[in-house]
Amino acid sequence: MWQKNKPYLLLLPAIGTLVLLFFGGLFDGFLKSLGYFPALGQTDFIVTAYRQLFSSSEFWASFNLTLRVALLSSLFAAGLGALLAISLFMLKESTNDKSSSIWHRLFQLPLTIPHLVGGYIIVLLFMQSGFLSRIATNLGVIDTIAEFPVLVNDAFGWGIILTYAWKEAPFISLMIYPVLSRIHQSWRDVSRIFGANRWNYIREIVIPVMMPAWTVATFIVFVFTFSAFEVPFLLGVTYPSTLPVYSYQLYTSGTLADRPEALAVNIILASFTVLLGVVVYAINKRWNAVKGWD
Amino acid sequence: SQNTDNQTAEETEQLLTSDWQTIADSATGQQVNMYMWGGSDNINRYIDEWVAPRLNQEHNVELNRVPMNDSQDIINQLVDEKFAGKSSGSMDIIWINGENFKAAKDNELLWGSFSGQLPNFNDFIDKDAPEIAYDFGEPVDGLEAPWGKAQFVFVHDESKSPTPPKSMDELAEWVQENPGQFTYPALPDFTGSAFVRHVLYETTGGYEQYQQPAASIPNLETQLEPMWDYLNRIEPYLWRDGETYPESLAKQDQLYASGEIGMTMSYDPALAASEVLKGRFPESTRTFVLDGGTLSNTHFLSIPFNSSAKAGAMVAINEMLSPEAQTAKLSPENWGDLSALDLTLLSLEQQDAMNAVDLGAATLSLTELEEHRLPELSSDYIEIIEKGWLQHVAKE
Amino acid sequence: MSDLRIINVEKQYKQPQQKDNPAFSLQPVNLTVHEGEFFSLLGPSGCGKTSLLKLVAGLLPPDHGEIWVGDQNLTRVPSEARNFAMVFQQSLLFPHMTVEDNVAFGLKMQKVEKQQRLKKAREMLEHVGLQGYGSRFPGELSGGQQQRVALARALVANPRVLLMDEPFSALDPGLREEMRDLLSRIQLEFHVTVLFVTHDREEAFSLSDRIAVMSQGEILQVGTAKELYERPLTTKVALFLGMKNIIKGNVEEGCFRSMDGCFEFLVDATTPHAPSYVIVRPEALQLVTEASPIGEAAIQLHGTVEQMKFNHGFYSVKLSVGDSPLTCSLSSQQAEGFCVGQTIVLQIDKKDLWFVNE
Amino acid sequence: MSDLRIINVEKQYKQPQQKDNPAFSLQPVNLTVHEGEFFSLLGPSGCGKTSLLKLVAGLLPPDHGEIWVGDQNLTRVPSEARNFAMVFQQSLLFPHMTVEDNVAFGLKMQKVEKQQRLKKAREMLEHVGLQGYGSRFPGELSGGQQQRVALARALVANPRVLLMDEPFSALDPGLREEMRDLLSRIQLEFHVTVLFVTHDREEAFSLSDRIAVMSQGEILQVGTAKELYERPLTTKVALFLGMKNIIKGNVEEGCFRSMDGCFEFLVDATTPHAPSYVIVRPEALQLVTEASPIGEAAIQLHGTVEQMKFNHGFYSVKLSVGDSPLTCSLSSQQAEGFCVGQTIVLQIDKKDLWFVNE
Amino acid sequence: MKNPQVIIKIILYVLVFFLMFFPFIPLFLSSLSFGWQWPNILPDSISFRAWDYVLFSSSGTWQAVGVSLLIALIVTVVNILLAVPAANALVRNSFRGKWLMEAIIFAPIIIPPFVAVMGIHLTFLKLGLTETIAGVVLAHISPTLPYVVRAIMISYQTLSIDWEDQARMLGAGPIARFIFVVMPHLLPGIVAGASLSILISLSQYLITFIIGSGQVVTLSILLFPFISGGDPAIASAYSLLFAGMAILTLIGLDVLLKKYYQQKKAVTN
Ligand SMILES: Nc1ncnc2c1ncn2[C@@H]1O[C@H](COP(=O)(O)OP(=O)(O)OP(=O)(O)O)[C@@H](O)[C@H]1O
Ligand SMILES: Nc1ncnc2c1ncn2[C@@H]1O[C@H](COP(=O)(O)OP(=O)(O)OP(=O)(O)O)[C@@H](O)[C@H]1O
Ligand SMILES: [Mg+2]
Ligand SMILES: [Mg+2]
Repeated sequence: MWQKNKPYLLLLPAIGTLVLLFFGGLFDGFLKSLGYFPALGQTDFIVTAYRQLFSSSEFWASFNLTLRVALLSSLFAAGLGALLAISLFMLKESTNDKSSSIWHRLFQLPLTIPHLVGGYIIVLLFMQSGFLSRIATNLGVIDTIAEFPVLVNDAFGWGIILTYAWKEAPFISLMIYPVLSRIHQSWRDVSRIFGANRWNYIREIVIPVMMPAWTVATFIVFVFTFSAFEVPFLLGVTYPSTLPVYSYQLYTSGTLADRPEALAVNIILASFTVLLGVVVYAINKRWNAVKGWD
Repeated sequence: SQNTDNQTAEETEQLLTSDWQTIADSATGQQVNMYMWGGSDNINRYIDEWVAPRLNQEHNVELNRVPMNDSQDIINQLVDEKFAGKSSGSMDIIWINGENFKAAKDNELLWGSFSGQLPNFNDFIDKDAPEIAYDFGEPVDGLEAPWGKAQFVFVHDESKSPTPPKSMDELAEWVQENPGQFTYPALPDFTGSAFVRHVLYETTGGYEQYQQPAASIPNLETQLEPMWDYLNRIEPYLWRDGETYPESLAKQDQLYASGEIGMTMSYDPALAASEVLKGRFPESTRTFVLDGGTLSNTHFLSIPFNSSAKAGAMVAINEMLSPEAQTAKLSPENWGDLSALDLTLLSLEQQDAMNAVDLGAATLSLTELEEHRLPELSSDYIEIIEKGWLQHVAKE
Repeated sequence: MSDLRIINVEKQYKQPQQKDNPAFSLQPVNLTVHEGEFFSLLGPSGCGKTSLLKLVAGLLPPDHGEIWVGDQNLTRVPSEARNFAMVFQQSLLFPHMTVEDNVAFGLKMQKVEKQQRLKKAREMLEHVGLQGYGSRFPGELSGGQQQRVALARALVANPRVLLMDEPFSALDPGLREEMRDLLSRIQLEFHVTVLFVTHDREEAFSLSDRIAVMSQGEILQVGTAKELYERPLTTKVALFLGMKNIIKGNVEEGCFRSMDGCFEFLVDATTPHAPSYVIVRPEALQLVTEASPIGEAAIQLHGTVEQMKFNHGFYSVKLSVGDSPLTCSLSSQQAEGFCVGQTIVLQIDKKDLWFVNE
Repeated sequence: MSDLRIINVEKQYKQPQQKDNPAFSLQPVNLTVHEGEFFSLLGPSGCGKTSLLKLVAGLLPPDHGEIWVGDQNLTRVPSEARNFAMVFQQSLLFPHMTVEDNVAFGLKMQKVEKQQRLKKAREMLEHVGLQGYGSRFPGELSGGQQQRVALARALVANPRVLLMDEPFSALDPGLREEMRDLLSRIQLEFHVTVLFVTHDREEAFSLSDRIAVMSQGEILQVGTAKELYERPLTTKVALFLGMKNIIKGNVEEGCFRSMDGCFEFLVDATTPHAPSYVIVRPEALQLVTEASPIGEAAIQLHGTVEQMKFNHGFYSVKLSVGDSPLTCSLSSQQAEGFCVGQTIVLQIDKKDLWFVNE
Repeated sequence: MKNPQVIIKIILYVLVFFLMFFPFIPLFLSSLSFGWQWPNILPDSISFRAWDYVLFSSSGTWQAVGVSLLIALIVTVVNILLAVPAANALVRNSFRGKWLMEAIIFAPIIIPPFVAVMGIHLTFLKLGLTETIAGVVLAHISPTLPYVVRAIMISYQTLSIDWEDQARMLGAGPIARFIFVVMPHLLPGIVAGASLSILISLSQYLITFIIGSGQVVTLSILLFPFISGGDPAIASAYSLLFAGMAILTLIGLDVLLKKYYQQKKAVTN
């Protein structure tokens, strides 16, 4: 009996906590997004909030912005992270000494910087009057502030994208590096024997091998940026704002009347990320199962 | 603390009627949480290092400043607490005005008519003055006590623009001559919204017509057209071609501080001086007002309905209304916020002390400001203007 | 003729981290592997077999010496251009490619057009008995099948030389035998030159045309299995080949005398006077029964049975002859008569004795 | 007497993930291992050896059956209270403890006082030849040394039964032999009951008093090495023991006739009429020369030499007799006269033939 | 052979400079600036006003640091207690509904935690959990727990059941097995998980704010008004302090782990 139920008992504390705190909250939010406020005497389920959202251009503008920002940030971070990881990997392969682990640690520094600070660093760097603009001016690249591109608090979301590209690249490299280090030292030898030069090796072996971990890492970054609040709040513009900021604005508008809409935004956000998660999981599972790599 | 939690509703109601000594007595030993915007070291320091120690020493009331990012968050939190039936909250003093006050009042988030109980309110404040009796057109009804006054001023760099514009039309000319040098914070930013209200006053024929509820103006839509026209007219010449507006006044100030734009604005006439003092704004920064006057308003302190230390809050507010506290607050080194007191009600020494405060070269004189004061309009307009701005200006 | 020639190749590793054990160095090596020959490097772990193989492959740069194939000097040619192939101890298949793609990898690197290389890959898979497995991933194969794929991958590009580094040592014994048979067959079929590394004597013996015995970075002896077994040049080689009865002694005055004095017999006068060893192959020790004829040149030994172990139809019998332990092989039939503690009489033909100096 | 008795022990694994290969099940097993006996389980990979060992150890709960030691039923006793010891394939030393602490761990669990358990640990380390290594960490030892420590750790608590799961298969061949010798010695010294698992016939043959041959969750035969080799009960056992000449045929009318008709000889009348196999041990095939006496009960065979491999003093010769391949062993001397393609005449004594039905 | 290595090193040096070092320059300068007009690269003059305010005034910085660390610590301890058995169950067993359990545990990685927090806020308010450290700790659990479970799962995956079997065979009961075998092996994983948990907990602004309602003042609560448009010098000083705190905590954990292993060696030697 104990043997049979043991895994469930072991999982109970963690699962219980999450079900209560997380899914309870989610469910609570879901009910309220449907306008279910028993304390206010509202016990009917209505989809007004959702209908309003879907017909409001503000919501769609938010959605588009969020999607764009998340997509670009995760792609940039993915590229930069892969570059980092591959460089580190190649370094380790060719030197064999301990210095590569020091490099590795060094690159994890941005990971330890809180997002708030990361966002602020980007502000200071990329403002039109920021550090880079000052350097550019001193180098004679630009003459007036206005010539420096608008990269912070811009409607496109470059500031947010830059922040995440910077902050999450080390995360991506951290996720794929272990996979790379599982690449057998001898595979380089094997590939050479069969006539592959360094570039062939990277293209045929290194990149395909890190692909699954890479997609997962990129997806995590995507989801994270898709649902992050702090950085878009600091580096975004009032209109359109990203979905989490939009939800926050609705949530704190000072009246309970906007709550269902705020919570509806949340639910839409969550459903979207879960949906994506399921897709990526399915793809990746097949990938791994087929290759017997995990 | 225990005893405050057990305060009955009756006991707290008594505070609204009993004499000051009783109130002061029951305040003893209380801890008072003051919720306010926390993004200025000056203001924080003024509370933490000037007000709090004095309160502690003289009244044995402990003042604890709680930093917030936005006053709206305060109201929102109270809404939640009210909804959840939380009867003993931790907010004891909140710093609000305008829209927030109206929202709080509409939702019955404020405790009651307490300001009449405060000796300093009774002694030094002209209760009947419109800017004291009304908060953005909303009757105050003693729910909040005035803490300071603000008046809208424009901030410019004298070395770049020696003769600042004196009206909205001149401003438009200036903007066209100096493309990219002017902007205003995106609405619903408070200051940005105030700027738009100046445009409203000047382009639609004065402020008087807006001292009544918005609903009583039949064709408000068309009446506001000139305002949108004006704003759209200057838009192409604004900072970044008007494609976007600074998120907040603070961001705009950063732009000004770094020289990216040549003009900014403030609802705090002494802010520029204080920024110069900190080295953020250039030394040649000056402020100016329009000939037609600029908006002024009052900001208030209030006590939420579920405060657990109402007596302490009253004592603390009373202390903050004292001539000494107000004089200290006026000094740009501390904050530079205009006094809420009526100068004429003060003793001569107190008046001298207040006049002796050096407001800095960037600040206009108190009389200059006094002569160019316009009243705010009621907050239902503000909502209309903010929504309209998004539609007519930002999105286009 | 395109023999593989290893000329004076030498390699000294840099000082390793630990101070106490000195860096490994490979002494100058000279070897010629004939075209189509199956040549094995046999030696204990750490003797430098892999290092030598990598030097040949070009994966390690030699300090000195040259590698030639036929009349082409390959010393400066990078590995990827040598057109060698290699099979490693672990199959080292790329897990993200199908079996087919793995096999076709070398052809892909040679820019062979896709259709053709897949065709070739399939053909080669058939040769190693894996038709139909082409679209699987390596993770879905057993160890032996993986190693077959590795072999197919190595052979498909028609390499000049096939290098194999203990390719079967990670496999189960049964599988190992099967793979050896396969390799023998394929080597004959493709007539490919093979340089094979192993530390397993059986493996080397059963596969190779010739064998080089290595120890501590040096080549001790080169020869066929029989030569090595019957005429090892040194005791080291003999020990490594697992020979049991190595008896230390002296040749003095035309007579060999073991250290403990239990053996003594006349030898050819030509044998030089020196401390030396005599090696007695267990199977050369014949049981003396009443019936058995006593050879002319035979030496008789009397011993006591210490231990009898049954092993594949034979008994391996440990004796003590005087103080020296000696091992002989008896058939079960012969052994049936004996038990531990009994005395046994053996004889050995003088020509089955082998003298070694060191 | 405290024999280890395995009574009707049975285990069925749950259905694995992949649908196509069914879940493994261990058929009811009955075995008795005598006190002080060295007993081996021999079988191919995946036949359930480890499973059986774990069942004995109590690491797996059996579906049915009981484990007894002497007169004590241990079936419900948890592993940690059985006072068995176990040595695994990997040494599984705790990396964060010194060698001494590793060895003393079992005693620590038995709450033996610190001074004493360290003393015992050091003594045991001496027995396995590792005096002075006590304060090292496992990472600082070689594979063989680690396995010795594991052995010491298993023995120090004086276990009732020592279970060993392929303890030497991860070691180099040379080291493996050395460890076998050590184990033999220690087992005699401590007189401990050993249940030993291996897939290596040599290992089982050279170490064990008795051997159980397993296949696919079933015990096929139990016996001494010689019994198994000379009288395998089934072809399966014979195949697994590596026997070469297994000839399929029929017994009819007192006469065995092979499938291809090349063999035909009279058998005892008692042999039942049935399809059956005859097993001819290679070493039982004698070369017929002019000089050699022809046994009465001998059967003569004529074959052609197909392949000759030199292997440790013998030649393993593959012949074809009619259509059947047959292997025999010849000494180098005998083999010298032959080469591939030649005809060879062999004889075999009838009593060396072994009939098997399946 | 030499060349590619040099190129890689150069790439890495450049990356390190631009990713790790360069971004902190303006932050550092800004925290010390007194008047810093565009386009000057360096401030006109130096002032310690911001640092003075952050470090020495009654701004409550140190208290906030204390509260932040306390919360992070409690969250982490709770997480470890929850995660070790969960990781064990997920790695060691296959059972019905395992995928669901995994989905539940890892969902907060995908679904932003503020979604749940906004939902549960009013309930917390009614339960009196808002404005308390306990409430904030509870709110921080869902965004951090999945990472801790993951880290410990990775450790568990490399701990073959054989080790525990070996300990059993040597007579170790469940508790002894956990203490002597499992725990030492999991430690690096636990430390990795704890680092993540601390880092994530420290960085939370929104959910700390919603649940703490201003009464639980962590460093991010103090910092936020400054960053979102307050005094830049102070924002910069706070940012540096914040980053420093996070990095120091992680380095501290790392050092502790190393010390632990060294001590183990030293004691036994
Ligand atoms: N890159 C290297 N740097 C320094 N020493 C090395 C290096 N590679 C191997 N060695 C050392 O060289 C010696 C020979 O190694 P090699 O791998 O050639 O042995 P091997 O004969 O293949 O052994 P095995 O049978 O175990 O594979 C060993 O002592 C090894 O420690
Ligand atoms: N926990 C398990 N659940 C399901 N099947 C298992 C489990 N453990 C082992 N098996 C299966 O049981 C069979 C026997 O496994 P076992 O480990 O006993 O074999 P073995 O004889 O020890 O093999 P080897 O020599 O490779 O160690 C195998 O087919 C294996 O896949
Ligand atoms: Mg090797
Ligand atoms: Mg096993």
